[in-house]
Amino acid sequence: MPGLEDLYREIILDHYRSPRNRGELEVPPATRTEGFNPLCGDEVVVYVQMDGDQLDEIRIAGQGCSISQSSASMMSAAVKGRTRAEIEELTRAFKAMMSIHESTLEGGEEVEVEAPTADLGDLAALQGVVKFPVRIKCATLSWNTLAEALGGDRDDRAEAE
Amino acid sequence: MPGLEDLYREIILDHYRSPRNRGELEVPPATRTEGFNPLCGDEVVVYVQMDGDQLDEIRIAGQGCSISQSSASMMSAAVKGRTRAEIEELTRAFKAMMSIHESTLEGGEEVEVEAPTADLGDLAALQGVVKFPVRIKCATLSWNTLAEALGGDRDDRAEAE
Amino acid sequence: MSTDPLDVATVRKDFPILGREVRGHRLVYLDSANTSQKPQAVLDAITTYYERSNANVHRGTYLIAEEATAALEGARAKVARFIGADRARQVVFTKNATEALNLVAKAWGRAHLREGDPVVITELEHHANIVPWHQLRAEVGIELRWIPVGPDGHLDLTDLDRLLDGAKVLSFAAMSNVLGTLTPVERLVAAARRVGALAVIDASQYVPHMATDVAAWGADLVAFTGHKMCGPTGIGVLWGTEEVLDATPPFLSGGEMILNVTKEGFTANELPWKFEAGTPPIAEAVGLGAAVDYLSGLGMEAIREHEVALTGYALRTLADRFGDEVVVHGPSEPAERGGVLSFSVGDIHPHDLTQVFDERGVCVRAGHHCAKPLMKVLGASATARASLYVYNDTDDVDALAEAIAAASDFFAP
Amino acid sequence: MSTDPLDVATVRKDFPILGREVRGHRLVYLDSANTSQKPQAVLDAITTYYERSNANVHRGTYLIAEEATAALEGARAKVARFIGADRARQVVFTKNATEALNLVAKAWGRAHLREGDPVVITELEHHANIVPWHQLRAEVGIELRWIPVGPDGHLDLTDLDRLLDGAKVLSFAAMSNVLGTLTPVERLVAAARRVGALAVIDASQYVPHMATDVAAWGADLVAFTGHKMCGPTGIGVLWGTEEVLDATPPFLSGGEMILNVTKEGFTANELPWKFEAGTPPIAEAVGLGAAVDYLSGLGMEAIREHEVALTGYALRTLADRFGDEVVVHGPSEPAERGGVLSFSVGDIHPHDLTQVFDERGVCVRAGHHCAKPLMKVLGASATARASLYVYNDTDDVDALAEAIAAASDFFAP
Ligand SMILES: Cc1ncc(COP(=O)(O)O)c(C=O)c1O
Ligand SMILES: Cc1ncc(COP(=O)(O)O)c(C=O)c1O
Repeated sequence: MPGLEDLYREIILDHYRSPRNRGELEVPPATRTEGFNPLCGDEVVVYVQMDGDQLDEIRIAGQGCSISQSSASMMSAAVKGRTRAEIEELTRAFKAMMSIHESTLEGGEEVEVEAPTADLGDLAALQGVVKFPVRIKCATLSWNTLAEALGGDRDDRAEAE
Repeated sequence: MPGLEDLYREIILDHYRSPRNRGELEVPPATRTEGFNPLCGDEVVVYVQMDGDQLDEIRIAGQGCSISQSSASMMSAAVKGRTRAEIEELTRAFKAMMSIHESTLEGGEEVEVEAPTADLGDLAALQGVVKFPVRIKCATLSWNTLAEALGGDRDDRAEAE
Repeated sequence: MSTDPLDVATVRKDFPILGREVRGHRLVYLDSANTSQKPQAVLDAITTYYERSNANVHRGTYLIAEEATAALEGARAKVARFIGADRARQVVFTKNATEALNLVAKAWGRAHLREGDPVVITELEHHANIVPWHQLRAEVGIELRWIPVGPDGHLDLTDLDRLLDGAKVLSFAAMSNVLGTLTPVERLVAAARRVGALAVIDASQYVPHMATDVAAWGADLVAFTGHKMCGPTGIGVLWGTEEVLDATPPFLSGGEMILNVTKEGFTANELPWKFEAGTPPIAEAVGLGAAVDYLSGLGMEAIREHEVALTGYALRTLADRFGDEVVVHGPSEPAERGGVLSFSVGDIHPHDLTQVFDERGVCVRAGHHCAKPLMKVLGASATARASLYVYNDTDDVDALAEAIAAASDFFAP
Repeated sequence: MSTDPLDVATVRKDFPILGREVRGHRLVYLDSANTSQKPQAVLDAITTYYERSNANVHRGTYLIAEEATAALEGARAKVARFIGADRARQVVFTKNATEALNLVAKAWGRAHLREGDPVVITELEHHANIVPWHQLRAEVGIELRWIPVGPDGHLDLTDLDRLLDGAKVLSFAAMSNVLGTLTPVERLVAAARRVGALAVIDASQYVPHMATDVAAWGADLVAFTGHKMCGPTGIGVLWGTEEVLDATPPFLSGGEMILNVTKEGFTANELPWKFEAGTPPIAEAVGLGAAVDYLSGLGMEAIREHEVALTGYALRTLADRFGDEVVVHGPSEPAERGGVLSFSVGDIHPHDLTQVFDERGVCVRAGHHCAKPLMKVLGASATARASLYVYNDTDDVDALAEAIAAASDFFAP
């Protein structure tokens, strides 16, 4: 049985207590995108300012549990300064890490997931979340919101199925 | 256990095979009222011509099972020439005979029913119907339709509860 | 029937109710088009759910709530696979097929249909695929057009092109609940496609009896109901393409179907939850999941073969024994129909007929079968209807024939 | 609690799930405001129905169909008696409270409300009594007004007269599912009467916990849900006066709810069937009937007394043990509230809190409880909520306190 320590790694609690890139950006030039976890009410607001193809600035507002807030904080640190393509790559890798378990929620069938190619860094600490199915949506909330902010089609397959 | 003979008394089959007052009346001066048994599709059409307070003429159209048709036929014979008050009395007596069982359909509780005061004549043959709960609506269909034709508030308490 | 692809004797043991005696006879249940009986596996799944994992779904951060959510979503995935859906999120749980068809007419219909828009249905529809359109007609003034039923019990498609001209919706049953008629689903869907009409299928009588592949049908929306396919009451399904479901506004609203609610308004949730307002039929979904497992275990091809053979046996038995006295409505070829036999015996009223049947433990429905417009076409106010399923065998058909003979004697003038 | 009016040890034995171990601990179920557990009697009633009498209702002329109909209508009569309804026909079965409230807003509302008509609700409503009105606002332009919630968790009725001025509907919860607040039902109904507004009560949290007398309330419509009162999922109730139900057009439509259908239109059936389209939740009604028998057997007065006492114990325990670290929202007087305790522990997020609880088998919900506008008033995006029912005792409250202490330790900075 997974223990609480699998979920609440020290680095997660650290990001929760001292969130990176917390705050707002002026809109415009930045964009503001809200995300909700319909199941628990967690809210993430993502402010993004692009410089051409590159994410120049990002700020995170909203409120939520340690998982959703630390995930948002780690994400903000990971995507800042990256290009769209790099961010998409990261998102895929992160989702892949998360969706392994989420798919079993539904049908009990393991889904083939390509091995993540991007280096997740700190974010890898969130791996323990997959053992706690309901928390996966907490971890992916900020990523889905960012994807929406970047205008990409939100890949919510992992959530819906 | 009630047998088929309780339900299909000879007199019932006789009214079914040779329905009394079958046909239509000219509207106006007569009125035409349709009744449906929503559960099986039986239809009764009652044509009524009043002479002041007295039911002068009645005709029955529509289609249905032996119980609904014979009940309509017996009713037509029983009410012809009667006054409103007499017909209401008859209706109450007939419903009382029918509703004894119908009420148990719902809650398993016996309901106090006043002893019928009017003489039901042939109609008493329908008493066996109370042992066959689903058929009660067949037997009461024409009576409800007549009550509607006479503009009285249809007493559908027996049906609904 | 020694070659019956189903081992019916074994199947019967799976259904506790079939061991029951009524009025001193074994129960001969011939009303599965109305509702099916439930195998032990379905009852066990429901009980186990309540005894082990009962909790509200999508809400709790504790173990049994996770289990309940997994049970509900697992059932959705099972149903999706059973009907050939690409993805579980295309499967919306409703309370019955009727709610599903109301969702179509009212949520999709109100958003997309305007005064004068033609909606095409058929004369063999169940009221569930008629009355919601009547309501919509009263509300927005759509025009309702009817594909007629021919004397052979098949849809008469002679005028199809004219009927579909300008049509915005074509909604039809894949199998008639009165005549057993199988309608030409692919042809009708293709015809709807050609004129750009929404293609809606009421598969309530089809899914329980035949292998279903909604992707192959190519329709937009498909509705069916749990209790006719060995599942519990209280659950139905609306399948839809994501394109169409996304273009359909929410229907019922409240908890579960929202992303956010403020004093000013609300944001709807994703598919499929957008259409599932309030606490869903959780135990019922679990039961339906067990039902599709059970049916898959028997094999839908085997079920269909069994029913075609038994329908053939029934048609032959009634013809051989009663000749013209018994008239069976609908297509005469078993391959063109399901095991639904609407019939009349001389001029005995169906109600009187089934009353005699009941004395012998034979359960057959008499009435309009919620298809009054079709009854009008048949020129009857009611028919008697015997319908077959996995647990019926030639003994049941023989018992029916005996019951017909008894009624015929009883009412002989 | 030696004077507990309920013999909880015995009651617990009636609920099979409470014998379950989770994560090595006994199950401490404190989420009954979300959904209640089910006693054996309810599971047995459902199983027996399926094993002996399963058939479609109001349709068959054979024995088991009569039994099924009697079971459904018998359950309706039981529910009617349980809530003090005059007649069974005032009781409409829906799939849940959400459908019942949608029926009110949409069937009654669409027929009777026009642009600018004020509808008054409260800030403590569940989404089920908010979102349907939002939909109606989008559709016909009603004006939605909100009775505020004061800092004590009670409705603030200072401005009631102004809010009700010209109002066409007053719809409110009899008990808050977040704060446990009991609202002043009689006073609100009387106020609605004075201005001629329809009085609608969402009694989803009330009926399971307190003796209910709809006739005494004098409201027009009352909604509640089966699964929170020991009944199964898949069933809810709308009670209404015949006057108001008669003046409400049909909502969902299809089989069962019609008297006649032609190609041109349809005639609706009598109450209550007019509102029950399609195959009803038969087994679910049977289960709900068994649930009200079960609750009546315990005695609603005894249940209420038990919950008041246990709520008092919980409030004292948390205050004594944690002081200001634990804040319980809502009225401080047990007599003014139900056993629903929304609380916060320092600044630990509710999700994180209940995650620790789960390790110890303690089931508590974290979230917005489908009451986002109220959460906004509370200034929180989520709370943890423990809720009590007939099977809870002081051991459960003590287990909760232990779990809070453990979480507090775990997250201590
Ligand atoms: C106050 C209140 N109203 C309505 C509901 C909705 O009930 P259901 O989800 O069963 O429709 C609930 C419970 O979720 C509730 O607590
Ligand atoms: C063809 C058809 N459509 C729809 C329905 C309605 O199903 P339900 O009553 O479960 O909503 C039925 C069954 O009654 C049916 O046979």
